[in-house]
Amino acid sequence: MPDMTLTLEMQKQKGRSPVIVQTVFLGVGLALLLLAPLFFYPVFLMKLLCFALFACAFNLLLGYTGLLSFGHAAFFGGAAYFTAHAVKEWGLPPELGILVGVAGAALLGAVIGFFAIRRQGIYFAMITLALSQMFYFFCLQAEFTHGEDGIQSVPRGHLFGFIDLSHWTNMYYFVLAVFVIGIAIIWRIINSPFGMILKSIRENETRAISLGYSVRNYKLAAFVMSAALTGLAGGMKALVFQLATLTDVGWQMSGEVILMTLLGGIGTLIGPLFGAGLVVTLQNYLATSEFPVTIITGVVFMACVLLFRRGIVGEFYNSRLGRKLGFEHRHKH
Amino acid sequence: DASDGKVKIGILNDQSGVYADFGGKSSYEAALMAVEDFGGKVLGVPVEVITADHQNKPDIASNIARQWYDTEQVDSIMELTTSSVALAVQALSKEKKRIDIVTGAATTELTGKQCSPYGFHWAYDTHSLAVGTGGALVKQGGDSWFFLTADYAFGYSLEENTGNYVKENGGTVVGAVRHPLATTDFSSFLLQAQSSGAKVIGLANAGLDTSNAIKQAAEFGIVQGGQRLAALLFTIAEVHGLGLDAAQGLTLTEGFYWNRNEETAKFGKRFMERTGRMPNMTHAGTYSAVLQYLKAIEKAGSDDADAVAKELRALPVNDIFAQNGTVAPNGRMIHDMYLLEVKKPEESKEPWDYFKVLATIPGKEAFIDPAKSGCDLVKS
Amino acid sequence: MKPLLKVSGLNAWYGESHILHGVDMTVGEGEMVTLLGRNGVGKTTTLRSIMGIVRERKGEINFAGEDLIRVPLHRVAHRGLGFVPEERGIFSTLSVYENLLLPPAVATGGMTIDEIFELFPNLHERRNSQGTKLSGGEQQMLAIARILRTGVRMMLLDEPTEGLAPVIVQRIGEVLKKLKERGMTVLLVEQNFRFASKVADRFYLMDHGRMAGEFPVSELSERMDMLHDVLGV
Amino acid sequence: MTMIFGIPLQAFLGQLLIGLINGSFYALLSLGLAIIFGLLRVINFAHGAQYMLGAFLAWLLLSHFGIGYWPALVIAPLAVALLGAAIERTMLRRLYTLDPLYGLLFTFGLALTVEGTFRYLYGASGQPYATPALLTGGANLGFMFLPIYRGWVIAFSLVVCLGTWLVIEKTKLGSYLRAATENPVLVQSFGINVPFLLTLTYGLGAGLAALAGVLAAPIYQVSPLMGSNIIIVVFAVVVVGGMGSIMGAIITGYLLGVAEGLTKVFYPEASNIVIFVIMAIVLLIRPAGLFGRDA
Amino acid sequence: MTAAISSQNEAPRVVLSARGLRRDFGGFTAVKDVDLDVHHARVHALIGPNGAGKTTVFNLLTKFLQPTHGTITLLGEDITRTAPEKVARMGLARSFQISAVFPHLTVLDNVRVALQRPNRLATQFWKPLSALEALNAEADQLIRSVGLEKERNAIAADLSYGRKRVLEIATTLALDPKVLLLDEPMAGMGHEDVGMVSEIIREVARERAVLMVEHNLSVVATLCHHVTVLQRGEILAEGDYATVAEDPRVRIAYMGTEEA
Ligand SMILES: Nc1ncnc2c1ncn2[C@@H]1O[C@H](COP(=O)(O)OP(=O)(O)OP(=O)(O)O)[C@@H](O)[C@H]1O
Ligand SMILES: Nc1ncnc2c1ncn2[C@@H]1O[C@H](COP(=O)(O)OP(=O)(O)OP(=O)(O)O)[C@@H](O)[C@H]1O
Ligand SMILES: [Mg+2]
Ligand SMILES: [Mg+2]
Repeated sequence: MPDMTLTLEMQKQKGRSPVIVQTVFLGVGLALLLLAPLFFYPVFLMKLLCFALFACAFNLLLGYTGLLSFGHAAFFGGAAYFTAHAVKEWGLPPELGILVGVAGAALLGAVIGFFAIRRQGIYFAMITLALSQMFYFFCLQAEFTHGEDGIQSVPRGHLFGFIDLSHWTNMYYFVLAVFVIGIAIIWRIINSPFGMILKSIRENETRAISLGYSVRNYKLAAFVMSAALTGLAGGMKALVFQLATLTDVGWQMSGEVILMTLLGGIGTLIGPLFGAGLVVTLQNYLATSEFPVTIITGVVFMACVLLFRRGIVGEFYNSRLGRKLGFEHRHKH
Repeated sequence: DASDGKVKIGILNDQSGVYADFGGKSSYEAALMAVEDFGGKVLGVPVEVITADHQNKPDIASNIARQWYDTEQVDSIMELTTSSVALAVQALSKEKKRIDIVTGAATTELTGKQCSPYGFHWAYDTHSLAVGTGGALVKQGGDSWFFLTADYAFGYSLEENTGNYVKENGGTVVGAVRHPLATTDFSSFLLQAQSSGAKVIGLANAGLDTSNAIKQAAEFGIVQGGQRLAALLFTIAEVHGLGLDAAQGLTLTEGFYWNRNEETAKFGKRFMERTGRMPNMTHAGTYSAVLQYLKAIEKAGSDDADAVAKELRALPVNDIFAQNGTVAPNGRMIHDMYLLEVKKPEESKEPWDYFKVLATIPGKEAFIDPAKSGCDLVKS
Repeated sequence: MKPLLKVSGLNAWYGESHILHGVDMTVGEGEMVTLLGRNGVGKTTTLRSIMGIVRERKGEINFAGEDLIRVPLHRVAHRGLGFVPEERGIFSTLSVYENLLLPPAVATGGMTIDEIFELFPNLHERRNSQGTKLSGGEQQMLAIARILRTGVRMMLLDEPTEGLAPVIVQRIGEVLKKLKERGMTVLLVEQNFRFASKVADRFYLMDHGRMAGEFPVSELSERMDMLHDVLGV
Repeated sequence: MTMIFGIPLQAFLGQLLIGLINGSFYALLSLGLAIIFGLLRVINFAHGAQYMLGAFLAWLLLSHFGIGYWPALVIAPLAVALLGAAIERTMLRRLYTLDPLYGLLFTFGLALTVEGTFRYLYGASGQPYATPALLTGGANLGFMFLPIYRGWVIAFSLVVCLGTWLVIEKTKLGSYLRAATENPVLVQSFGINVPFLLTLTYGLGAGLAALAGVLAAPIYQVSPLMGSNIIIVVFAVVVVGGMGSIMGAIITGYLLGVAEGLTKVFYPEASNIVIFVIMAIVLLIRPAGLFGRDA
Repeated sequence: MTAAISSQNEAPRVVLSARGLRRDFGGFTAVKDVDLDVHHARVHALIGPNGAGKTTVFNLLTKFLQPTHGTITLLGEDITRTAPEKVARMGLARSFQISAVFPHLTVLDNVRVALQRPNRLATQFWKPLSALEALNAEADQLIRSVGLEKERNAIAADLSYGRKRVLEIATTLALDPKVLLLDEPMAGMGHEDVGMVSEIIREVARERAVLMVEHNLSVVATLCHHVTVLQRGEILAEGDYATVAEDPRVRIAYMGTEEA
């Protein structure tokens, strides 16, 4: 199987129970997120959460199924369009608008996935790339996306009819809630009987077939799930920024999410959160600096691949401290 | 007086992507020049200009704009290249009650349905480009047109606007072909345009697409064959990138040309010294916008957005960019546009001496009648 | 006899797993030595370590007076060593003829193509077909022939008879004898004890990454007990 | 006049020819990609950047050193090849033992860096590059006006493609390369310096991309973006042809160029996605690609 | 050696059969006109020299490869066009020549992955992993039956070669198949393991049909009721071990002239 090196995972060690440590980490993390708006710019935080969820959803596919999609921007940007359109033109409330985005992304995922899962490895990446490019051109030309202008001034509306999302605190905690739910879903999928099958398919696809698993269906299911969760992030982003534009469907966006995942740690549940944080911060920082963004991004990419493939969280898990705390990060060849 | 002891202007545009030459860092330089020319201070407080690269991403742009407004006391944001960004920032500025002056984006939506009491559109728009090139060229004998149109909303609106003006002026549109965005090879389309026999081939696209089309038209001898090329969104920055060999004979509309008179030439050379390039309408427009903004603050005696917006609408614009320009209630700055033709290499006497001015299009003709713009601000 | 290859204290690893634990052996010039041992004791690893394909190794590998440990893999062949791998390594994208011509000549005195075709008429017959279309036996012949052309002084043969029909095994035995007459030195790894006993001058017995014994072919009958213990023959 | 699908035969022939010109670039680029993939198992995302580098070097040579088209046709590809070789030697090489996806990610970063640098230094609107004097003007073929330069592009790219194919398929060097993809260690044990061969290969692929870039300079605006615009299409071409098949990449390049050219006549709006559509269909019917062997 | 198997009295039922099976690779025919009947409660051996097409026959029967010609019937149903996972679900399980375990899962998880499917747990993405504990009893029994209980919680990749083969057999058995295809199950095993696996196979075959590829002739001789010899993709000889072993063509092609 060619995808062994991408198959990193967190492994619980025998004896010492890492559950407590992890629970503490989780609690501290959640508390930080709850308090974060006191210290950071809320829109920035919301953007970060959207991208983090995007990267985690992407990682569901790459890190746990071993499929590198180079076309996830289609689901992210596509959902943003769907949600924006539903909320703005159809007047749907935000929660339904996001659902429309999720459903649209899932549908798109089913179509793209149908073609892509026929091949593996690099071919898979190329096919997703090409098909998402097709979707990009569709968005460019379709009426409802308003071409270059994008869908602007998307109303945030009232959540469940009574929570006014135009107020940033409400919006922030709504985004945080969706993020936590999204992550919880991903966590559940990974740590479920179904996730176990995904893992085994990644490890030895032929063997999984011979055990009677319809590998294509499982892969497609994982693909659609990842697309739908990506759609959740994309729909949310449309509400946060109140717009949906072409940048989110372009292939550069697919590249960015890979970078986030790689930076944070492929196959770690929360790695992408850190990766997304770093990339978003970097972009924000570089916007007002002298350094050209693309060059830095490119260099970071190369450095990551060459020097720390495990990513931030992966390297931490693998460090002495990480191991002591009960994380183990297996880097396989 | 100024609220916080200084007036802060943000220049937000694309500095690393496809529009980096169209505006880019040079726009920031133009803003600095305007502040210097104004004297560096207004109402006795210093004027500060900051800049950021939005990387063509509306989310990054609106994130920066928010931060500027919320935490850095930025009073107004200008330039705003690319429509999606301009619209997003204008919406935000409206919400935050701050001034935004767009010089980099083309969409007429900014002063149409999505207009804002605090939003101004300064240099050009798709309509003025269409009128300039479409209307004026017909008067010069270019009465049958074939369009090469980028296959998305921006291209359609350029094609439609221009086509209407061609027809209004008694010309005909014999055909159009739609090409995808970021096409590299235009020869197929050019051959179709060539065989249509139209006198003018209108390029309703932008950036690299237009450049490639022009370059390949030269290769296929289209201009030598007697047809005219008209680029609908093209500035001196791109002409410079193409070189006169390929671009000669091309017709285009800009709101500014540095070598039009002595004053503009002087400005152009100053700008050239600082940036290494001659200004196009975005750069000159940004200069003008900053200058006018400061004038309005001075007149209003305050940097309060409502007061400044009122003055901006009232004051006439007279500077190197616009003569007797006026600002309509929808925020549109109305000024003359110029129909330009690219010189032959042998006609060019000095570096950046690229254009002949074929015609001046009066502002009233160039821009949409504010009453018909669809902007709510006009009726009230 | 003057030793051509002298291995002492050879250790080798695959990643974490330590496979060879101090192998010592000598092969004289013009000698044919067979390495015997059960599956997985490290015979192949020994050959691959000598050749330098396994890079994680320690010890001394003296070949014709030079220590090979520090010689990069692609220079080893030029010192006069040829390797015929267990899995034969015929290239499917090359024709039989191209396969034959692939290894560059490292010294003069190798066999000519004509001589090779005379030795292996099957190869001549099928010279234009795709390398991997040959039968297993033919592939084995090709793998050996390929090395003969290059003029190496010593061949490392890994299980040349594995899975081959006895007729072919017999033929390969004849070829090895011919080669010996020409002065070729051979280190052979074999599971097929019967075959080995017909061609070898001397035996090494390997167990768990070490040499468990050594004897000339003349002592074969006396050593059957030991063979039984180590090999289960 | 004879008509084909409502189009005069003459115009039809003209469009076919133009498709072929486009196809020349696809063929040259996908050839390089296929070689690099076939031998190194690396999807060279930087291929577009290397193409752009070729064109830019030609422009730099002309504008800074007054070196014209013909010398540039040799110097620029060589320079890019050397650069490629250096990158392979120092960085790419460490990734061979890993999943091929890392090669893709690395070259993706490389592409971003190179393109970003040029955009930073030279802006995005591009630079002019004139057609060499010898090849200016055009020939009237009766059915169309063919710029001589474009004729040259077809002829030259055909020669380069076939030449490269011959070298790889029919020479000793080629047999080393092919064997090295199957079993590099064994080939090395035969006394062949495989790492050097791989460096050479990456250099060759990069050089081919740069050559296409120099060829493109007089036709397309020399811009930092020119590579990223074309590379995704070229990926699709390689997928359709079957990765790793060199002749397949060449033929598919020309074929899809023509297919795209004809779409520009019959349904121009779809001309940029037609290759992706073809790719989807091919994948459904022949997952390994038109000329690919099943893995 | 002689075959020392008393065949069952009842007329054995054919559960898997192939007729006129053929597979071409490009111009090369790997399997040619093979007819094969695998019987319930019998161990059937497929032997032959390397490259004879044994693994290819396995791949064809399990539908990992599509036959160029011929039909395959499993339990009375034509599966010539059925997908491999479907075939597996119908009760045809196989092991691989190169051992096929899930290397980074534990032994227990390896077995549970196999048990998940018949227990319909595989698609449940909303349940926690602890839902799999329901399978532990069954899994542990399988693990015990192949003697892996000490390695129950070890990562499969860390097992020795022979242990991996045993694990693979355990996962195969977890599917509770009706027909079992084993590709060289004893390859690379030590003596003790060979004995144990032989025992397992004999046990398993009471209720099921077994088709196995095996080079270890003593195993074939003692374990198999029926032997088919392949050579160059064609059936060279068939019958019980004694008959086949005496066939001069088999001795020439496979066993050699010198001894068995
Ligand atoms: N690439 C590898 N990585 C890790 N371990 C390996 C590798 N190749 C072989 N081994 C292990 O090294 C040991 C020795 O293997 P080797 O191939 O040298 O044995 P051998 O004596 O040649 O056996 P055989 O008779 O089966 O060919 C075995 O335990 C084997 O599992
Ligand atoms: N996918 C394939 N493409 C081309 N040829 C193949 C393919 N698979 C197998 N073959 C060829 O078919 C023949 C039969 O191979 P197979 O693996 O079935 O042999 P086998 O009898 O199992 O041998 P062994 O005892 O070595 O396992 C071989 O010559 C092999 O090279
Ligand atoms: Mg061996
Ligand atoms: Mg086999």
